[in-house]
Amino acid sequence: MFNIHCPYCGELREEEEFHPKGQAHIARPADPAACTDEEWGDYLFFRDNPRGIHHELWVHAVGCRKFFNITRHTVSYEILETYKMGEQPSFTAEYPQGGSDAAAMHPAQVAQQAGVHA
Amino acid sequence: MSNVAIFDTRTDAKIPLESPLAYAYRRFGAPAATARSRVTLRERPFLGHLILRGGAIVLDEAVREVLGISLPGEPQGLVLDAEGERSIQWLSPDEWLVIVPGGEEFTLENRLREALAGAHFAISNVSGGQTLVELEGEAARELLMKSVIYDVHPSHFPVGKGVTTVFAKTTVILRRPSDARWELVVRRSFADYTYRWLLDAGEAHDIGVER
Amino acid sequence: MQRYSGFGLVKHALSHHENWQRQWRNPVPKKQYDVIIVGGGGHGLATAYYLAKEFGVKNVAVIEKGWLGGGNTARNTTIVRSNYLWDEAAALYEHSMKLWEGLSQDLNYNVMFSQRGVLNLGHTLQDMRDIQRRVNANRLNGIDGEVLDAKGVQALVPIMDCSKNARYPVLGASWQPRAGVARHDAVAWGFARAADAHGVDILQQTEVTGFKIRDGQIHGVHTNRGDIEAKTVGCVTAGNSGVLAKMAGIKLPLESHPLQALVSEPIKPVLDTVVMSNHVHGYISQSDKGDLVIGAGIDGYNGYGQRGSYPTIEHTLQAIVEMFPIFSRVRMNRQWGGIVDTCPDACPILSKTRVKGLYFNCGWGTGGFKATPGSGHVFAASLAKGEMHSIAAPFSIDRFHTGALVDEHGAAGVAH
Amino acid sequence: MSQPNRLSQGGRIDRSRKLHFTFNGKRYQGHAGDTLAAALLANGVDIVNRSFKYSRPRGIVAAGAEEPNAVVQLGSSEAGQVPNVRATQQALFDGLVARSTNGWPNVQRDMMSLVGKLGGQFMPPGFYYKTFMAPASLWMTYEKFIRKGAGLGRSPTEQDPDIYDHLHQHCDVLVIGAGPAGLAATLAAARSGARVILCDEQEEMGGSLLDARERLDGKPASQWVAEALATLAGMENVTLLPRTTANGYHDHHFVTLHERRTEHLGETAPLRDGHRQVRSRMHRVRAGRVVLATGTHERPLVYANNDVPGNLVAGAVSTYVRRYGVVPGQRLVLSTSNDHAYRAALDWLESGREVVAIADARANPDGELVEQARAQGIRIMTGSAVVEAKGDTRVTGARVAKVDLDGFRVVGKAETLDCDTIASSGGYSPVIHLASHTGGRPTWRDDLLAFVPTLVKGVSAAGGAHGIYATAEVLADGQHAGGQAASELGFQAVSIELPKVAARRDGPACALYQVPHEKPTLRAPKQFVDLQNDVTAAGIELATREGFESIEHVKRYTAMGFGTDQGKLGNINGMAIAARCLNKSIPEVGTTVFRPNYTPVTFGAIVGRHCRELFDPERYTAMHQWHVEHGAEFEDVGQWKRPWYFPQVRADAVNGELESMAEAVARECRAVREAIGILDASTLGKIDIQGPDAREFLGRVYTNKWAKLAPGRVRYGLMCKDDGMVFDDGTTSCLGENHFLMTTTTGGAAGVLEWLELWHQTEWPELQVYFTSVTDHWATMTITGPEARKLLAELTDIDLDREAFQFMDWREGKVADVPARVFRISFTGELAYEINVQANYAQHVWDALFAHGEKYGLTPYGTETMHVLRAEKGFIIAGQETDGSVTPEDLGMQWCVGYDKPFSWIGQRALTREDTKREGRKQLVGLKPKDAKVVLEEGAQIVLDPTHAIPMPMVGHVTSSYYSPTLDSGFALAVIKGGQQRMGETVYLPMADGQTHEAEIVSPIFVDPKGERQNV
Repeated sequence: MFNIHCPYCGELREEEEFHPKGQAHIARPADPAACTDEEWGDYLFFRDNPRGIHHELWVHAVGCRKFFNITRHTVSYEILETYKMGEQPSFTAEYPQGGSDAAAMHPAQVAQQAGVHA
Repeated sequence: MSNVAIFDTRTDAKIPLESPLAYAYRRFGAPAATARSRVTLRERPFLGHLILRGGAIVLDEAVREVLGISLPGEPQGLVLDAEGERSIQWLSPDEWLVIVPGGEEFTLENRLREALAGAHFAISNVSGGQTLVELEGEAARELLMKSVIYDVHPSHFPVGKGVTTVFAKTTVILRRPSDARWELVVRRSFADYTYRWLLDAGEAHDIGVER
Repeated sequence: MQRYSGFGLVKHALSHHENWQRQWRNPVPKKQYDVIIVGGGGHGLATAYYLAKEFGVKNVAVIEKGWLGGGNTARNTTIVRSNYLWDEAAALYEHSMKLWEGLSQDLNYNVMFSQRGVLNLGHTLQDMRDIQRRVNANRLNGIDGEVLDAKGVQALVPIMDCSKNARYPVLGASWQPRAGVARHDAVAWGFARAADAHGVDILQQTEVTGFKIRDGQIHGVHTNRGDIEAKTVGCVTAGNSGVLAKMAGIKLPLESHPLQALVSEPIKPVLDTVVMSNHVHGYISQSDKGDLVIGAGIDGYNGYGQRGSYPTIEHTLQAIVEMFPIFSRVRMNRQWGGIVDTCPDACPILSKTRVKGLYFNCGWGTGGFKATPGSGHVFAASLAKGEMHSIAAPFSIDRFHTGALVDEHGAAGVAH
Repeated sequence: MSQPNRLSQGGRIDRSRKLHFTFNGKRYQGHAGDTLAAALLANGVDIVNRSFKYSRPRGIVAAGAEEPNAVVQLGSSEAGQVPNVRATQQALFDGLVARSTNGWPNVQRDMMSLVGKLGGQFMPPGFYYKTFMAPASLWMTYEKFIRKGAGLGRSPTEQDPDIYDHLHQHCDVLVIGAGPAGLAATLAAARSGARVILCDEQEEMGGSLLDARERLDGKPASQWVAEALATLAGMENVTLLPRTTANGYHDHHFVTLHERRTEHLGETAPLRDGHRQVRSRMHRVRAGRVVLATGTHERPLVYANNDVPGNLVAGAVSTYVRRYGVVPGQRLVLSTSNDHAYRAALDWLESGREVVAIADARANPDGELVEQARAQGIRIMTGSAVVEAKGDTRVTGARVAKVDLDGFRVVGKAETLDCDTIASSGGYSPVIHLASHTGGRPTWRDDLLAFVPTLVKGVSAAGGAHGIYATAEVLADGQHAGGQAASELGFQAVSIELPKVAARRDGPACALYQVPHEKPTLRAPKQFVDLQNDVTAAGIELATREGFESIEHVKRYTAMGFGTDQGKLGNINGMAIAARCLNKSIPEVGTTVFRPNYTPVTFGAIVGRHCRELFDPERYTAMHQWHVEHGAEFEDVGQWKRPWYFPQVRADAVNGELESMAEAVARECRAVREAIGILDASTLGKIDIQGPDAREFLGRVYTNKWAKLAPGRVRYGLMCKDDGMVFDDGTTSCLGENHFLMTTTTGGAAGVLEWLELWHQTEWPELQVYFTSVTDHWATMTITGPEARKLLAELTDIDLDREAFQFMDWREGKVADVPARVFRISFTGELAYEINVQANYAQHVWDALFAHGEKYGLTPYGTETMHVLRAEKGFIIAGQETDGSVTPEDLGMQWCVGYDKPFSWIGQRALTREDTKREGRKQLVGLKPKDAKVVLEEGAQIVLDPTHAIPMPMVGHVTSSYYSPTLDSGFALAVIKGGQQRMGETVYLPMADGQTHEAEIVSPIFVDPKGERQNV
């Protein structure tokens, strides 16, 4: 059972307070009418399903009710970081040790989650 | 009508009120506290409960001006006024719970709205939808450990903290206004379940109910 | 193939069991096959078996990165039923059910398919409406089943709490007498042995590392034991389909989630039917060894760790004890997790892909085990003919673009 | 009552407290401090059970969690029955009653053993896969007989009288195991100030120190244990949990600890100070760091007939002698591959019994313990092992022979030694179960001849758990692990003083698992690997011959390790045998993976208090008590209890007979259509929406338009997901230009709120709007029917004039002196007012309505009547008419779809997909049964040609169906392919009872199609 650092509450909380909501960073097409059926189907149903680093959307349902993102390894279940909506991950498939270009925006969250590992 | 409909749902008319625990008291009773009781439960019904939404920067000044206490600066913060009668608690980065003596909430809402005029914020009166339950006694912490998943050790849950967390199969807002006292803010429709759970789990501690 | 029988067993006992043959060979990979099946679980082995036996395609390899039957085939709760709501799903699972009914004899391997019946309980009025809808549809689709009231349920399962005092009283159930359980490992072994006997090469400890694709046509696979050629490749790798699809540059509408299960210590038989409750969420049967075999829910996050979160186990056992208060003092022996590939509509994908000759059979969610022979059969037919079998056709990947879903969880409210 | 094997002194038992117990109907005596196993051995009970498959007599072989045989049924009362109790872990209590789980008519003389003896050879592993296939029709009969042999103990048939609970624990350092490593780790971590939990599965803490021969600081080891425990008990930051098994290690250092609080006191929990005690408690621990100080399990050797009672693992012999003052026999032969096991012989000898010989498989053993044994004059047969035990119901001798380990063969002639006990040791396996629960695959170490755990970050092993065995080293290792764990969390490491222990020189062990026999394995007498599942070395060999080459296959084919002991004794031996057969190394055949639980855990403990009345919350409205008092039957809607209908005493009742549901509902329906009814509608979700962009937001999440809804007005809305399928509906009222009150379905309330937040937080954070649930704040009572205005007028100051307060208006004022918002909306089609007051006043207002309403015939009605009335009007219920595959257009609700809204609202795009715009989709229609008396079955399937053969093409199904008292007829709503184009056509509904109903497709609006009644 995960121990998740809520970036809004600023502390580690039990998984039971959270709900997973699928892959993170899925943006609704800006002009749905311009989408083909295929594009719309992709947006609705097709998700990354990596064996490894994955970016997920979670909500602190029993807590602050905020949605936020988690970078998690889908085999070890290690949580590498949590970050707020609108922020970008620093751990990615390309940068498994952290430090992606968009990084360093939230070093605090990375540090807080560190030590909570599989 | 203004942009937002403000409505005082309370009346001064002499009308019998029923707290969310009224049915539970009648159905399951309220074991009196005895000398052996290591935990006591006390409901403080009919208080004024307001949910305040808005950015901290927007709200802080108005809250200080109107309530005389400042917005908790940190997540999980709980601030009480000098008498301990009025409190404001952080619920999320843009959500606060204000609890005041019953009857003050409508005036408070009006004054806050006045002070906040022009800002983007929201105030919702939820006084009928929740009640406050206090736990006190040497076994209060153990009773909470049986009930909530959150760490209630004093080193982790000092006075002045409050969280929303899982309580058995429901949720509560759990607060620690003073060294000896814990407060549970309970939703009305779950009050019966919460009460039964506390009586059941508290039986080993000779839980007493003060009414 | 050495034929199995009671008589044979006696004969072997007299020679101290020294003369049993291998159940399947451990062949060296050939350079080229007519068909490659990637994934040596129940579905993959069944596909190979039916290809060889029914469709005359005998030059077949099954490529398995670990040990055959070591994935979800070994990790499920062994329930077999066919009472699905939608015509398309019902046809697929009922096709499978009919194959189950002769499978032990067909394979000459006792898969211990035990038609002890499955109850799907209803606890709310909407549950009962859904049950009636499903059972009525099943009946008109030629699938056995009836709607029971609480009394009828109690008569079948005397130890269940069917009283009105329950938090969510049992209002009734759907009852499929032909449904039941089977010995999961034996299914993989039986198909493997029979496929092997028809000449199929089962290549264990062989991992596909990539696909050979030229001009939109599949030409074979790269493996850790070298390249193997084939113009037809079927991927049947539950729990790994997304990873494999990515190698072929294909995206699938799949998410892989942990699904947990647990068993009690073995106790003397007290439960002869399979009982499933979607509303309080638990399902249970008792194995021939005496274990209570209990299925838990799917965890909401993606996970390949073959484990899930503990509260899921807690909620499941709460449900079980709510239904069967007498089990409170029984003990849980072991829990484990599988990886289920779930589709948005809780139905599988049996489909061609953009790569000619490359097929996928995946996304079975919690329905995989019960579908094993049927899935293998229609997939084999599709691979052999190059056209999807009529039962498989509605389960194309295209449906997620056209919107023609076969929405089993939206409608039936019955999973597993 | 004599205890023939009880020593006159020694052990940690309380000889002053005699305890009586019954085993298999016979009374015995033991002492406080005994386990049931110790007491049975003290009393000379050899056979404790019969084996599962072959019904062979079995005795106690171990002293702890690894025991495979001594699994008994506990309990004197029916409700107090406990199946599958491991006698080695059950503390003796006065009055304990236990039975063997197998054996008929009894465990001494088991008829089934004949089957085992005669038929055993016909039951190799997997035999059932090879037979029982013909004829196919007989399998269920065969299986019936197979099932007769299933199971160990039995479930009680009565409800559990005991209670259980959970404790949510949080600590910095969790130390598992209170042997030398765990105690030292705890002392080190605790001294640094960390919050520490120390748990241990045994009746008392101390682990191996409780039967150690070593002295610590010159004192008996147990004295140091007592001092250490006293120190820890005095520290506020330390929680000591004896009798507590860490049974599962989950992600991120979440560990479940199962504390057996009363199982040592009785079969059911006794009262304490007049209070019920929990029988066991699950500690749900979230730890910062975890130290695994779980020690080792000794491996027995695999030799012929090694299952005859009197065969024990060597360490267990020491434990029984030193902890319990019990010597389980007279004459001992020890067979070992290592020095440590020599303790058993020395302890045996010191208790005054005879050690016949030690068979040591090594050529030149020379460690310190070996020398001690030699000095005591014990015969040591080097290069030898016990190859076969003699005896049937008890060991009568041991055949010892020289063995060639590399050649796996017996060398020369065996010597038969007269003995009644054989102790064996093949070395030690670190207890790595917990480490492997989180997915860490253990690694084999040739120097240790054992798997050691692979550890994830934040967990460490100490002592035997990772192959450190010498007491002094174990203590130091524990201290290091505890200190390290605390310092990683930022606590200042503080050094602690460790006791001095004399170092002991041990010689190297040799690798020995299965002992060779003169005959090949397939022909030798049975050599058991997994005693509980009757898995033999021959079985494993056979499996490998048949192509089962990975250890996972071998385990599954033979059932090795699937018992309640999870193969703690046998798994490594089994792997070694498979490796031998396949000519591979142990790590090449695989690794050993353990899953929770370490030892089995009572369902009740996992369930905790979440059972019976507390299984799931029941949510009540403010008027719930009134409903109960007025005889309501309730319907479960989500967690809510909603009144379903209010049966009354029948007019013609003699003995207070109540109306049937149909009668009550008909009466309630008539009341609404003809006079007035009242519904408690408090459970509907209510969301307070404020902000300048509230209106824009509504326009995006609802299918219809919200731009022009004026304050004081109410509108119905549908919500879709982006796939275009309806998922919720409700009314939303404009309270102010920037202020709306949304209602949702009862079951959908939480989901809709989260849905709104999802879109706001992730997609449209720029919109200025806030959502707050006010569901519980308001109580809602709907009065509806022709008399509604008259009744409300008596109680309110609101102007109810039909022009001033129109249909789909809302107003505020007072009702029964209570501030109220009143919404003129109708789900029944009648004149209706939905009165909302703060819930604390609800009962007063409800009572006032009845006080004034009686003269109008005010009738409470429940959800069933609500459903009938709304269906007569063709109003849908989301989740009943819809199932996740229905669009607003399918419902014929184009009037509720804003096709030309500027923003592409959620669901809009999907309505033009290939499948959603095709012809022939299922559409909502009404159905009028040709026979008015027929009420169609909900869920009935609809066909066009009822004579068609099975499978019969179905075109739709009945979603709602009722008897309408207003129409005096059955009527239904249904979805039918192309239904909106089929008005007037006849369809058929073939039912299970053979009847086929006929019905006409009609408009779904059956009553007042023009909507005049609600507008009056």
